[in-house]
Amino acid sequence: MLDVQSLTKRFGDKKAVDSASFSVEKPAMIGIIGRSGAGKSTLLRMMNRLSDASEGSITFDGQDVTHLRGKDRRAWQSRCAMIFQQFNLVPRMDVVSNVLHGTLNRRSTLATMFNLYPASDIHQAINILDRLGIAEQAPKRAEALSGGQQQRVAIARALMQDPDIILADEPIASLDPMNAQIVMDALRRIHEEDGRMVICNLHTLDTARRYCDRVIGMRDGRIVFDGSPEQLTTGVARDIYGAGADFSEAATSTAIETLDRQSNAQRVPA
Amino acid sequence: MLDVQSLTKRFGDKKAVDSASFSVEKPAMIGIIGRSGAGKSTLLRMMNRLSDASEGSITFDGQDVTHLRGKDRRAWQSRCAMIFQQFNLVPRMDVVSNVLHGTLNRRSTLATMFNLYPASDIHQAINILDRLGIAEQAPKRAEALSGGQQQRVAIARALMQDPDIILADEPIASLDPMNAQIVMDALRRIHEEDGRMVICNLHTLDTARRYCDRVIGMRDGRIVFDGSPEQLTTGVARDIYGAGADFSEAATSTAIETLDRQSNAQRVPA
Amino acid sequence: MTATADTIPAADMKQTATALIARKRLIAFAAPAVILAYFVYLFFAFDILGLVDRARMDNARILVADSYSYKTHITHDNRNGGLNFAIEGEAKGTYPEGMRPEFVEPIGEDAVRVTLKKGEMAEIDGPTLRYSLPDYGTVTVTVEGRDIILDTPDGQVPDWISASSARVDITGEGGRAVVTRARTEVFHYSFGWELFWFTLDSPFYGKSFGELAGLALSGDRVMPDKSNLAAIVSDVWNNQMWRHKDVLWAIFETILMAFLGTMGAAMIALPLAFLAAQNFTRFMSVRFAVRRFFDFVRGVDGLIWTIILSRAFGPGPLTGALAILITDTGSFGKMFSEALENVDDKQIEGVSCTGAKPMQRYRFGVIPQVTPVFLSQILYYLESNTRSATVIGAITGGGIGLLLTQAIITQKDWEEVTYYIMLVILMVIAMDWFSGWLRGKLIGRGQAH
Amino acid sequence: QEITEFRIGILGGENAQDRMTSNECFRAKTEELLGVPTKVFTPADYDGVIQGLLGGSIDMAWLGASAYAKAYLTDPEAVEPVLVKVNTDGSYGYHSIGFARKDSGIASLEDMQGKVFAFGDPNSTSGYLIPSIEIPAEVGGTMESGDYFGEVKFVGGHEQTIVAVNNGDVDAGVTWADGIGEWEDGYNSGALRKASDAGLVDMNQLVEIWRSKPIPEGPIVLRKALPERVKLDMVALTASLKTQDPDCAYNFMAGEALGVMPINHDAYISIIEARKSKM
Amino acid sequence: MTDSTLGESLGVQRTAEIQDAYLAMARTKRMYGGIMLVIFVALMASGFILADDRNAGGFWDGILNVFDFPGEVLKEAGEKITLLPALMVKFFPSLIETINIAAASTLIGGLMAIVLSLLSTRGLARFPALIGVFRRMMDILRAIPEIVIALVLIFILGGGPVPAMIAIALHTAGALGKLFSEVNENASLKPLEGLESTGASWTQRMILGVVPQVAPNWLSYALMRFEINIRASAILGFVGSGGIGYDLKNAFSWGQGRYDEVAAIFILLFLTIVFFDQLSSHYRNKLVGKA
Ligand SMILES: Nc1ncnc2c1ncn2[C@@H]1O[C@H](COP(=O)(O)OP(=O)(O)OP(=O)(O)O)[C@@H](O)[C@H]1O
Ligand SMILES: Nc1ncnc2c1ncn2[C@@H]1O[C@H](COP(=O)(O)OP(=O)(O)OP(=O)(O)O)[C@@H](O)[C@H]1O
Ligand SMILES: [Mg+2]
Ligand SMILES: [Mg+2]
Repeated sequence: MLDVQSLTKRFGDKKAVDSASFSVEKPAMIGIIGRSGAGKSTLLRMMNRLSDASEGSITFDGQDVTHLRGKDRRAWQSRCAMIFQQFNLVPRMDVVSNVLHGTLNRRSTLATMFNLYPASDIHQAINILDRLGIAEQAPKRAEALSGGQQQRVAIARALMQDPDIILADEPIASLDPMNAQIVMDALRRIHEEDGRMVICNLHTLDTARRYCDRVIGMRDGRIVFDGSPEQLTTGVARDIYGAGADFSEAATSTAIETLDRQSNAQRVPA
Repeated sequence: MLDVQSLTKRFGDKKAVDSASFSVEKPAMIGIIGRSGAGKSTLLRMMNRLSDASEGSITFDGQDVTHLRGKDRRAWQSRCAMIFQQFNLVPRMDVVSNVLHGTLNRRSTLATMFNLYPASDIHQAINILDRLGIAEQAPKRAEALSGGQQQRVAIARALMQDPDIILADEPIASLDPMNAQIVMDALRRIHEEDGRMVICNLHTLDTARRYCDRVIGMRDGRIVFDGSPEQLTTGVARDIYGAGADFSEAATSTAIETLDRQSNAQRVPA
Repeated sequence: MTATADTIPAADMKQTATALIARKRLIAFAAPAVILAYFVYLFFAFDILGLVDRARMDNARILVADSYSYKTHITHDNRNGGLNFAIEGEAKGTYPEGMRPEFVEPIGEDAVRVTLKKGEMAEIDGPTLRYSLPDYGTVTVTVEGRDIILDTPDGQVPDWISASSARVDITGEGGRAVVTRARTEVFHYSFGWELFWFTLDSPFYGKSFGELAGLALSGDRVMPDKSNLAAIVSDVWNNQMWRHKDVLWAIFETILMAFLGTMGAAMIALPLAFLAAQNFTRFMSVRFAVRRFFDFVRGVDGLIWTIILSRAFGPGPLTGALAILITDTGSFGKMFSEALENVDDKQIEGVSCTGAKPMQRYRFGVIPQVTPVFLSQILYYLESNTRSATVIGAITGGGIGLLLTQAIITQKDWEEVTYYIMLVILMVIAMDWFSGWLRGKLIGRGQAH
Repeated sequence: QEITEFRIGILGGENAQDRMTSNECFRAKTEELLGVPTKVFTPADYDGVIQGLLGGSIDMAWLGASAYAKAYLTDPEAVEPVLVKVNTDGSYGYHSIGFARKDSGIASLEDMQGKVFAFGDPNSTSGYLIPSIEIPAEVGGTMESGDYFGEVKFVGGHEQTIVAVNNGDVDAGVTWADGIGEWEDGYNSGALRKASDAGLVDMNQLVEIWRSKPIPEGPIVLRKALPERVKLDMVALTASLKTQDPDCAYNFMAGEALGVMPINHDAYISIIEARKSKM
Repeated sequence: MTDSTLGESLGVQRTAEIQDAYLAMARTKRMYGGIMLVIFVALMASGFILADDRNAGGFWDGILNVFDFPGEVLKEAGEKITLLPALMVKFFPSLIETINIAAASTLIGGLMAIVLSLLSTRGLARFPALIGVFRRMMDILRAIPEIVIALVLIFILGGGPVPAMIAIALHTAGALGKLFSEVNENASLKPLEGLESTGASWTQRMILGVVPQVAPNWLSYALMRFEINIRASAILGFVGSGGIGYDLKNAFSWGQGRYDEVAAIFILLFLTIVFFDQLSSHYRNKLVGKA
């Protein structure tokens, strides 16, 4: 259903993504790993059409979306929701409004200007928030929420789009381990229950192993690994992260158990 | 040579310093400890005559300086340099100019208005900076320096005054352990080599123990301890800090060794 | 979709959320509605309907046309005879004896043919004017004694001819003609600003740029007493039609007003600001008095100061400068004293603990902190005062403001108006750029206002 | 008693630049005669010149009668009238002319009831003072807005009045003309003539609806505090201008004139009384 | 003082070098400072002399008479002080017109400024290639003095408040546009990206993503501008465009006999300006959360 072919993105001389190709036959939960600067974000942004590809193509259900413009591009974006590391909510607006932004593409500009959202949309927004366990926060301003709650609002906005694909760009990188787990659980459940495709950039190996059906490893813009979590051995990981023999998974781990120790240590000097 | 008698400072109803008395016979390095709000800063400020005493007297070499006004007060201030926690430099001026401010009292107003200082003063300023190991920074703006360097500039300004007493109000409270050590070493050596009296407010016990010949403990404006560092037992410290039995020195320590562990721990999650 | 939490709070929340959105919707509608209501009120208060009636689009057309074109008057004196060609009909634009514009062709004694635009043509033949239009025919107007006789091909008077027994006014597509008993005038419109560089009496008139460059370099003097280059510069500089000399002086006067006013105000406001700042003046009464003084001079407004001062100082740039100075003393005083109240005491304490004298304390504890703020405000005002000086000049009689408003009020020299407006825009933009540049130089980028 | 410079104030009516140009020859002659730097100032309105005379920053000006009255009433010791312009027919007066657009159907003051009426500058004799006294007497009302006229306003000056009437902003206005010659030419001299000559208005489209009694021409005044010698010199220079340099005289007097003749304060007493009555 | 050092001393050689370098630097700085001061003083002095010379009246003669004119006005106003309240009521409608001109032009200019500023802020612009064009447009709008536009429009539209309103609105659009785009530059782009990823159109992104972030600062600047525009509208009245300035001009130029009107109008205008000045600085402080 999703087919990415030799997708390339150039910034000046530099290739941030270098002819990446992969295809997905049926909705799956896919993790993209790689170290900082590997091109993960750039890849996702091209897929959502936040930025234009330099070369290559993205095809979804037979439709080539690589070069859509204007209305068509926005229509594609509404089918392909995006979740960001920094949540990218409108901080001064309340939670429901932020979730309702997921419907912007199907409502007229004028209607959204005057907050003319149908009651059914509002109800659905609350249902989605409820499903993510934060219905209580609905009337609060987004900026008043904790990071984990904000990320769930962002997921709710994505769900509100009723998308075919959810792209998540390091959704847990700004979160503490507890919240990271809640958010990843939510994404996994959405994939399982709604059957949506979820593509998730991740910093850390163990998260990818734990949540994903398939893992794509990137290094310097190129896809250097594409396989099941089981195939992702420490050797492969060293390859992806370009690390030497001293590479230890713990250093990039976000699992609760490992981190608890560190966050205790952090508390001492404060 | 310095004699403080029943010095009191009232702010409204509150006595910030409550009939503090002590006297110093010969130049010494004296640490004043006490928890926040104990009146340490207020005491020092009265001694420098930045603020007036409500009652009591300060006598230096037989001269009563408590009520000096105008010219005499300024003359006293020039003999009694002051160093602040926040350095209190003029950030937009270069380092040498800041050091030269130490000569303001003995130069004519008109000449200094136009930044006209004798070359000999400039040479001396740079010598002092060199002595403190920051001569290279001479032409930079003060704001461009690190905290530790700025504090050394402040010390240089104090030295430029060629004072009999140096008062230092928590000179290391805004510094990291490494810089704290450099600054305290500098103060100690000034005391030892130049034979100047140094009175230093400190937050932490171990610094006082390590650097001072004599420690004065304050609590709620009153002097509750006055003795040698050896006499400063944990019991006495509990008294000064008004802490319960769970008081541990480590919690207020700034010694490099103790902190090294913590700052390592801090580095992990970053 | 499966609900994970119990649905009771969710149902409540639905109501809350619906109410919330409804409230936001109300606000979203209310704000534009209030603005709209206000505009409706203004629509009637400002009589917009009447305005639409009164608006004179033909004036707009004249204005636009005149701003990029000029007209040449071909005039026949019907009383004494004699032809005269003058640009804009002005004495200083009159063609000297023996010189004529290229669209004028002599066809006899006291008779010329003027080729106009759009195929129109006018012939002055003594007291007779023949104005021919390509798809209408020829209109003949003759002055006979005390009467003016109009003769059109079909005997009708079309609406583009205004005729009475004393005056006939023909407005064609490509030209215009007026006949009165005193004179017959044909107006020929051409593109551009004629005589912008040289007036007709200059030997350099009508020469191309290449020819001028050649002349400037050549040694053969056109005027015996000065070199060609000097002569060219002097002819442009002393151009009687456009008066570049006076205009540049006026621009300079305007900038001078802004400069003197702004800097003078800053110099006066600086010491006063200390008196108005809480942390430098203990005496409430002094502070209060100085602050009210600032409010007063600011509130009275530069306009009124201008009028008051023009009695004492008469018209001219000094009056304008002083008016700016007085108003801005108030503005600067207020801003400076606010900046002074926000100074960081630590620096002052650092300086005073060395035994510094009060003046030294201000010099090193306060001045370095406030200079960037003050400078940036002063330079910002310098730029905005260039514009104010234009307006003030219009009232006190100085600078480009006076030239501009007078040219507008006379309502006929729109090309001059355009010229002045362009100069004013350039002047303000240049000052804007200059003050930004100076700000960058003096206090470093990123610290701007 | 010596002067270090001599300052001439010129009233509005033309482009500020043109005013400077027209008076350049007079300025040069003055400079030559008095031997001190001479400057010409062109304030934006009547009041600018009056304030300059009162404040002592302008030494000589050609005022309107009402403007002179204002200067006199504010400070009787400030200026003295010395000369007045004489028209080509030997008279030294002019009229305030009320006029309207022909197509508005207004032909007389009766038609103006409830309409918008425009004055020029409050300090103008023909543009305000005289009509504001004579018109109410004729129509039997006051000049308050909403009394006889629907609205009465000041539009700022003669040029603005003509343009405002021509544009239809106002229904009628007053301006000055000598009243000699043809209406279609805008008479021989005056604001209408200038506007018509400049192509600003088509006199065929305007109609005269009212004319005042003759108004005395405004005086050329000198500041009283000037040294006697300077006053005499300036009077002599101005009086002989027509014979010495007709072109210059034409420019200085803004048109054809027979010349100037001496005048004194008494000629303006009636105007001063008129102005007083408006205070 | 001993020569021992507390940090890593640089040695006598290097220290001497630093001393020389610093002295040289100080000397250069002092020289530049001196030159700047001399230039500034020379500019001020020669500017003053030139202005004094080109002015009709000299500074030193005039300074003695500054109070003549206010004295005349105050004297007459004092004599007729009982008439003032009635006159103030009489001129109140004109004042309302002046305020209306200011309010309308601030509103219209503000709305134009919003659009212009959004179009000319990097990261927000609808047509990034045209940012320069919109910036220059704002520069030009800002550069033309209101009085010029007003007088030109009077020629086309006739007198009345509308030319003034348009003129001030145009200037406001340029002036506020610049300030607004400075505010916009500090807005976070994250929410915008979030909205863009849902397929929101440009207008939706601006209204939902930018406006909530910047509205308080916009409003604060608009209030400041409103205050400025009240003055501008009074001034334009003075040169023939309705409002209280028109009445003031007529009373002023008639002079003696109407100084009571001058005083009344002046009091009205002064009170209004001070009132809105205070009001706007109060709300501005509130909006931008100044302590
Ligand atoms: N707008 C841009 N302009 C220039 N270079 C860019 C831009 N965006 C990304 N890059 C470069 O492209 C490369 C890939 O960046 P990208 O953000 O996709 O990496 P990433 O794998 O998401 O890393 P991270 O974990 O830090 O988010 C990096 O070297 C980055 O510097
Ligand atoms: N200017 C002032 N006005 C009113 N109260 C003051 C003032 N300065 C200090 N105080 C009060 O006096 C008491 C002593 O303050 P001081 O700053 O001397 O304490 P300190 O021991 O230096 O504490 P810290 O470690 O926080 O600097 C405090 O309770 C403080 O609130
Ligand atoms: Mg990334
Ligand atoms: Mg303290």
